[in-house]
Amino acid sequence: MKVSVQTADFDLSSEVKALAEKNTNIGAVASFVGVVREVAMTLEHYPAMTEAAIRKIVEEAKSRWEVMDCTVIHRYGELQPSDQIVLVAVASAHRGDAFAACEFIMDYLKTRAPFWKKEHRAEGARWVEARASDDDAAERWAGKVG
Amino acid sequence: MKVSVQTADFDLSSEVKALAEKNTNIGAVASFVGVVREVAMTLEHYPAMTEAAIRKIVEEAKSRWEVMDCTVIHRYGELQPSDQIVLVAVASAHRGDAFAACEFIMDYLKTRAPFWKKEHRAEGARWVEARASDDDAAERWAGKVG
Amino acid sequence: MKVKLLFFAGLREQLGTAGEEIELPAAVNTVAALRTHLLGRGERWQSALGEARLVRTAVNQDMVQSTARIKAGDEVAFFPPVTGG
Amino acid sequence: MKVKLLFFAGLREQLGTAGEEIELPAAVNTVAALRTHLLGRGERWQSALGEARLVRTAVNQDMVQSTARIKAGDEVAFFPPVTGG
Repeated sequence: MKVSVQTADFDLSSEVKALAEKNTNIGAVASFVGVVREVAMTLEHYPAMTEAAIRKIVEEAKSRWEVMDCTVIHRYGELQPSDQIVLVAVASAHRGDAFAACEFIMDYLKTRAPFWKKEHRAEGARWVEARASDDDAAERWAGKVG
Repeated sequence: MKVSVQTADFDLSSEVKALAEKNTNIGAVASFVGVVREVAMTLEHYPAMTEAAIRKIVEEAKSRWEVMDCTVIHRYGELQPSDQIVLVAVASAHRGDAFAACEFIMDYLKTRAPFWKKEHRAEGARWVEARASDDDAAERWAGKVG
Repeated sequence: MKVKLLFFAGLREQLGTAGEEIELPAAVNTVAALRTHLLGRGERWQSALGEARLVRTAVNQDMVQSTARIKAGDEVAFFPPVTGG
Repeated sequence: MKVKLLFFAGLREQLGTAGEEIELPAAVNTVAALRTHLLGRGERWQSALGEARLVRTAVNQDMVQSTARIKAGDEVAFFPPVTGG
């Protein structure tokens, strides 16, 4: 498992290749990249907690699905429109497990990992508000067994 | 929409970047890469039909979910262990739509796109048999509205 | 009527041909009837296309059920269940 | 007892501080009690941490409910609902 919280950009291909090359049983890599939309932003986080919180989410995913390996990279600091923010890549023998675990990790990152976005709009900076739909997305996993 | 059936390898990063840069409303790109496991293989396809069949699957996904753009690349010919076989990348404003459409396209590719794998094992070459689980995966979408 | 036949993957290898032009009696106007017609060619065809075999069909590059009609000039492809992705 | 307080994002800005060491009465031994205790500091604290505000808490870098206990030496962080990903 690789978890990194960093200011630097990442390269999706290299990360996915690194996963796929580790184990010849890996046949499926599902990945997700979150991208900054129209507005530049600053991402703040809680350094002492962030990586541990992400590792906990990944462990939970591994207990639910057949996950052979997993990479999560989350950036913080100043980001511009169309910059990459987050990468979750999950390798598995089976695509169903790879997809489910990847989406699960993203949903939990959105509600459990200590990041906050501040958008820099023309009319001034403002903190992005959490969306109820993100809580809903995370909660729908609660009753499910993988 | 980009659909390509080709012998050449592809670069996941470039394909996902090309999608994300097209539209500043894109915030989410879900992607899937299928990888050759332990055994080298030859992938045969039905040239006159393949691209049209894939486009039909993508159109079906677009009618079900909010898909802003989509790239599907499927290789054919000789492939070695850990080579990339297939890429499906779906860009959307919302991650839920991106994940669902990406998984839907993969499930339908497995049952509707005219490709056949022949594995080159030590004991001889043999055609891979279709798996009932792939039919099941495609069929579970039948009753669902996105 | 004339139709074009295509065979892929294991079927192509088993039949020893990738396809042919074939002249069909007018009565052979569905995919199922064509498949039965081909079984009359002997053992090799029976073992490749017999009822026990899972065979998929496309007419003019569109996957169809065995009840689908065929008409003059059609391209009819027989192949095993697909295994791409 | 002494605990370490941390504030993040909008809360940090509103309170004008990223954190502090604080000496608490022994009775203030849950997250909820600590939050109430801080409200006593005046208007700025009430508007940032009052009941109307959605506030999340972590004790020793673990997200917890407001009923969670706190003890001497703990690191208690208050922050708005997270918006990463």
